[in-house]
Amino acid sequence: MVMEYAWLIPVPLFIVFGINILLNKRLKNRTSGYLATGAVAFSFILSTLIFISSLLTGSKFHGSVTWFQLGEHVIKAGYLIDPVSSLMLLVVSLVSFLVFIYSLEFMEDDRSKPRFFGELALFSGSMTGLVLADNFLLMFIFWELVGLCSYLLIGFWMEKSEAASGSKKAFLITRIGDILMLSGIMLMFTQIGSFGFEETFNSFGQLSGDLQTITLLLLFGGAVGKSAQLPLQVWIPDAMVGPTPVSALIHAATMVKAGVYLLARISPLLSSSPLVTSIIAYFGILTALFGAYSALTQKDIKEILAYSTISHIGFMVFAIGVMGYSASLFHLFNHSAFKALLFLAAGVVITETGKHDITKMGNFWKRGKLVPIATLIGCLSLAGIPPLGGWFSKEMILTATMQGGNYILVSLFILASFLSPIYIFRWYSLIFSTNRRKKVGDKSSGYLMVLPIVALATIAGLAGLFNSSFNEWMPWSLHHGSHAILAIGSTLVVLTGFTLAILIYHLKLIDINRIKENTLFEILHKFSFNALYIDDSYTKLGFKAFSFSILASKFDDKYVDGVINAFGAFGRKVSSKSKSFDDIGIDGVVNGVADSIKFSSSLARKIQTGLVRDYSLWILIGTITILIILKISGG
Amino acid sequence: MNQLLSLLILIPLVGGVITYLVGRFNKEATKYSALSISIITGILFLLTLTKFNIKIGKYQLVEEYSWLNSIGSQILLGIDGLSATLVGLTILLTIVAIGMSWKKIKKKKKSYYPLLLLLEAGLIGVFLSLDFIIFFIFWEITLIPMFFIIAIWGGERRLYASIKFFIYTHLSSLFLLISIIAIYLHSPIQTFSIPVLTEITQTFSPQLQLMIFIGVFIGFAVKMPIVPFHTWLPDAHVEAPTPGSVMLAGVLLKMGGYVLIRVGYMMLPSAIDLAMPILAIISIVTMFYAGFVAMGQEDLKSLIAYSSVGHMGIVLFGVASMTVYGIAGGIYQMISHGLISALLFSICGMIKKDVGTRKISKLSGLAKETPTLTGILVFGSFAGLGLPSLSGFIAELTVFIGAFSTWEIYTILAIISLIVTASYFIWMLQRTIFGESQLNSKEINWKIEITSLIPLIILIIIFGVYPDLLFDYINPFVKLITSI
Amino acid sequence: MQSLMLIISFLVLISALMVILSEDMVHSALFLIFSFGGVGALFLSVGAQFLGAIQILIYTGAVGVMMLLMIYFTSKEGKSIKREGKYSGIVLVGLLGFLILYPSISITREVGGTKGLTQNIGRLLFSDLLIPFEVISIVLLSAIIGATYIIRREDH
Amino acid sequence: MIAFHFLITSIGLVLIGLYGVITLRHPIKILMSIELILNAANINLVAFSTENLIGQGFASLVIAISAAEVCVGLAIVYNLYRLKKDIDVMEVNALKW
Repeated sequence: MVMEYAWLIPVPLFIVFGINILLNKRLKNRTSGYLATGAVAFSFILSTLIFISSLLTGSKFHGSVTWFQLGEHVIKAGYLIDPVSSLMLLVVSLVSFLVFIYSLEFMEDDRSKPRFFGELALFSGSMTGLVLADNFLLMFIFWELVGLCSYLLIGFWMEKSEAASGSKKAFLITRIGDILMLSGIMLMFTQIGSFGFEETFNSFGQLSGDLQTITLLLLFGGAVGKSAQLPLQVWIPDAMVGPTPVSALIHAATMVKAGVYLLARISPLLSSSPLVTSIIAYFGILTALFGAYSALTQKDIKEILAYSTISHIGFMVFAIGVMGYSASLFHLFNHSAFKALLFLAAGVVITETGKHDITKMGNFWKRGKLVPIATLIGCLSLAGIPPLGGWFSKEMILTATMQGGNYILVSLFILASFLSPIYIFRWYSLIFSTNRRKKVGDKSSGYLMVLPIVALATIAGLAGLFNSSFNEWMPWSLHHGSHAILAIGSTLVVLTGFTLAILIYHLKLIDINRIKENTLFEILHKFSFNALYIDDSYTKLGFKAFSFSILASKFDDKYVDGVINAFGAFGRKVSSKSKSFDDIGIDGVVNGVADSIKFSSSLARKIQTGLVRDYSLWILIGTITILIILKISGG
Repeated sequence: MNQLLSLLILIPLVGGVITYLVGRFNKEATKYSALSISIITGILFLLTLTKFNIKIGKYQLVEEYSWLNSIGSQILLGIDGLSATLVGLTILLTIVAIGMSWKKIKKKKKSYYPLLLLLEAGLIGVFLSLDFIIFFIFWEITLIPMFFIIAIWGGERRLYASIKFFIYTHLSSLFLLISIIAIYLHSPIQTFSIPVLTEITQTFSPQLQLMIFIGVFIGFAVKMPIVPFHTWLPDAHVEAPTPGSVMLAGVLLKMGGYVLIRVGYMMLPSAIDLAMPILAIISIVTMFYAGFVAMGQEDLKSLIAYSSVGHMGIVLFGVASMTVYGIAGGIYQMISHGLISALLFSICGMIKKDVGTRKISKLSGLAKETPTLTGILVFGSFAGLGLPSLSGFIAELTVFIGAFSTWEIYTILAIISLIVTASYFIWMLQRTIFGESQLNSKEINWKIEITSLIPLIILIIIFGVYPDLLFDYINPFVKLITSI
Repeated sequence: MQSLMLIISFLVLISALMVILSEDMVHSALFLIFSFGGVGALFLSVGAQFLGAIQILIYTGAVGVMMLLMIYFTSKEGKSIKREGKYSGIVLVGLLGFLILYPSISITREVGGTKGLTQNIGRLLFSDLLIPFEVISIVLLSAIIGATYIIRREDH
Repeated sequence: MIAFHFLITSIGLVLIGLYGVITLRHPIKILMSIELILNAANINLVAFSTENLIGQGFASLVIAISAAEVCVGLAIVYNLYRLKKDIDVMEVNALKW
């Protein structure tokens, strides 16, 4: 059975990472790329086989070996294949494979190609490892490795200072989430005594209610960090300084999905705690709204997509929160396809124009129709226009929400999905629509960059066909309820947004500048453009932490060390006082004895003339003395 | 062949003399002599490990020679899980330190290498001796070579740093001595044997144990070091030569941890029981404080030195939790920190030689200048901040799991300190490796040095991926001492 | 006899003093020989015939001649070098003389009596004093060899 | 015969000899002074050997010793002269600490 060999998926990727890093300079630039692509192709084929066999048989597989022993407990390491993980494996390896092919051309002129492909391979390997892991500890290890890769790849162009600060921010912010998650894992371990998913699920019910809630919230904290939910979303826009394939692979299609994957993994636990799920739902929907709202006014071609990513992952988390697990995963699949597609397309645009600001772009429609049409499919899917994949997953989420019966959530969801088409068609129109004043770049991209985009467009376009079979295959069933009216209504809302965007940005029938003159809109615009100033306040906080650290180090130098030095100085003073006492008193006695001996010996030394004659003189004197003494004492 | 342990001490000791004699004829030959002697010690240690039964937590391969019978002291050597790991670390890091000195130490070679071997002998002696008198003798012996290594081969303020180091650590060991004497005086049997006294001290009243523990605490708190007894460490590290820093951070700090477990935990459990909350607070303060101070450092080396302080705080935290996990994790952390800090200090020394400065603000663009060193620096930093799959993570995980069952709030605080740790490492990386370079590096051939670092890198990864390699030694020991 | 001996004693002391005081080395050597001779006479006066004979033979003959010979070898001018601490020497020696003389002035013993014939002394030397005698012979032998060794020339 | 003048002679010789040893600077003269002291001893030995001949026998041994002594002493003096060309005992202070 092919599932037994699932552990092989990350292995070639790690090996390629090792080769690329160790043989860095000795490796030819091209060879490194082909090696990595070959490895990821292998993982892709294996993952596809596993996916197909899982889809056909619906079976699970769990293999494990003893890892290490901790006190009484034996910790095992293993891999778990079930529909959720096989779907994730497919998504990860598919997107990786396409992005690797794309990168072959995109990174052609870069001198550090071996490093790039090595780190990318490490990322893909860790991500597949994360998906395969059968316990929390192993998952956390890969979880952090994924974070490390994200750090390394955002900072890939090391001489840029934005790269430095962006990568730092990404790592530290996700680290906060990771720490929360680690706390959760450890809390769970101390109660249950195992890291394994299955053991945990079996005995989680024995914990007290409060402990359950705390543990689940801590785990959700990990997901918040990795999946860029409020309030830890600030790192994603800054992460866009990395190379575009990296943005496509890590910050849109795979890594940020890890949080959603984690939540889907612990879904058996979540369903027992309504408090936690509702918290998750509110976090998700607020993030979705925030992302969509912030995406409305951005200018950077990749930042819009970044905020859009935040927004859509918010949808997924929200879906988890309303227990629409399969809806969430279906949206995850769709989003991976269309968001990777959009990023790769943005990469093409950036290479060809050399610009990042979409207000200075235009006329892209003219350069070959393949990329614009593929991008259009991606945008339509993102916007949730029927009958594309995005529409289906959105409808599934809506159905799940309706089952929960919370109308606040429903209305918020509809509001968020109203904003999606507006920002994405603003993006599309400003780049692709005809505009005489703007120039198109003079470079053109080769087939290696176009092919992945077309492939992704195909997937995004056809994904919707599988929605019902997907629903059945997933372990959680989601009943299509009788909410047809609501479904039609929400679709109409989305279409309204779509029309509005077309009217404003493509046909330019509504003048956007006139709207901006309104004070209310101006304020809204400002807030949107600055993403509610969350990032700025964090930066200020960071500066405070830094100035605190400077203060602390000064404190250490001045006071802690100062106390010691003061003791030292005091000791010196005492010692100098006591030294004088010592010199005169104690030392005086000792020295006095020594000096007197020295003096007398210097006298005695004078006797030692070396002349036998003188010695005889002393013998004489001695004899005389003895005789005198005898005389006196003898009477 | 039951003299393995005494041979482990004697070979570096005699080897040091031989190396000195060799140095009188040929200065260049000293390093070869020192290297071969340290490798022979390593081989002997491996031989010892084959004789060592990992299933038993007790002292093994015990050697006994009569010595100061009049006061009940004798030469008693033994090895258990704790000392085996620490002796292994000592031997490995000595080899690394010799590798790091290979080209850098240019003056007075003929006295440098013997001092290094004397240091090794002293450290092995500390970890192997089971009698307080010889333990204390070895404990003090280690100060002497370290003092000279800092004072002769150190940086600009080496005299200040070496004297501060010496006075500080010497004073603290006096407190330890007072405690040892107190134990001796209160024991009904006239003996200095640690195994015998361990059983006797258990019966002491908690108040008495606490009094004794205060002396022991000062002894290890300075050595480890724990805030606020840490200020000697950055000075000593900044001024010490690279191999000196490697030995200082890698092994000398572990003596504190060793005493904490061997004397503090094993002999005075009721005292630790009483002092547990205070110890926890102290260690958490240490972690946070060291983290924030490290963030504010300008000098790369003192940043790493402060990170050592933070890492050793985790050891105290683990042991103070008094659980199997906490103590096992503490020991794991000692080994892991030994490897990581040795790596970081070595890299730091090489960077300083390469680009001529250690100031973080001047180091930007390092990646362009020295890609290999940068790679190792990044690796070391991530190992330092506890990246999973590297050894530091397993240690921290185990410590925190152990602590969770004792305290919950404290542990969460301690875990939060990991964010501080991560932030100062990452922020250091941001300022050093990224950006445009304004440096002009010399082309230095680092083959020997990097080769000597490879074992460290491999071990950090192996201990992170397959922890049983170490836990096999640690677990039986910890189980034994916690079952008392 | 008694008065003759007193005169001889007086002459011995005078010549001994002259040994010390005379500037000329040769003079002092001659005074020394004279003083030895006087002592020999004193020996004879108490009946120590053998000793009196070897006193004259060895001292006045051998030792005195050797001294003269050495004086001719060493000092070209034959003048002795100045003395040091004349007066403090006199004081010290006078003090010692007083201290010794004071108790011995009252001794009124008879001296002499036994005849120191050659055959008596010979018998004594080969019976009671045999071991000292043999030791002395070895000492003499080694002294001769030693002296020869000391004054040999390096270049030969 | 009364011992008085023997005593006077021997004491006188000892004192004169001692005086010579401590004040003179010429080695041969010092040797002469030593011979005087030895003679003084001999006078006493001979004069007071009344009961038996041991004293006289001893005196003969002393004479032999003094002959040996003079022999070695003069050899030393001659050597000294050859080495230093100056036979002032003040210069021969190799024994000085």
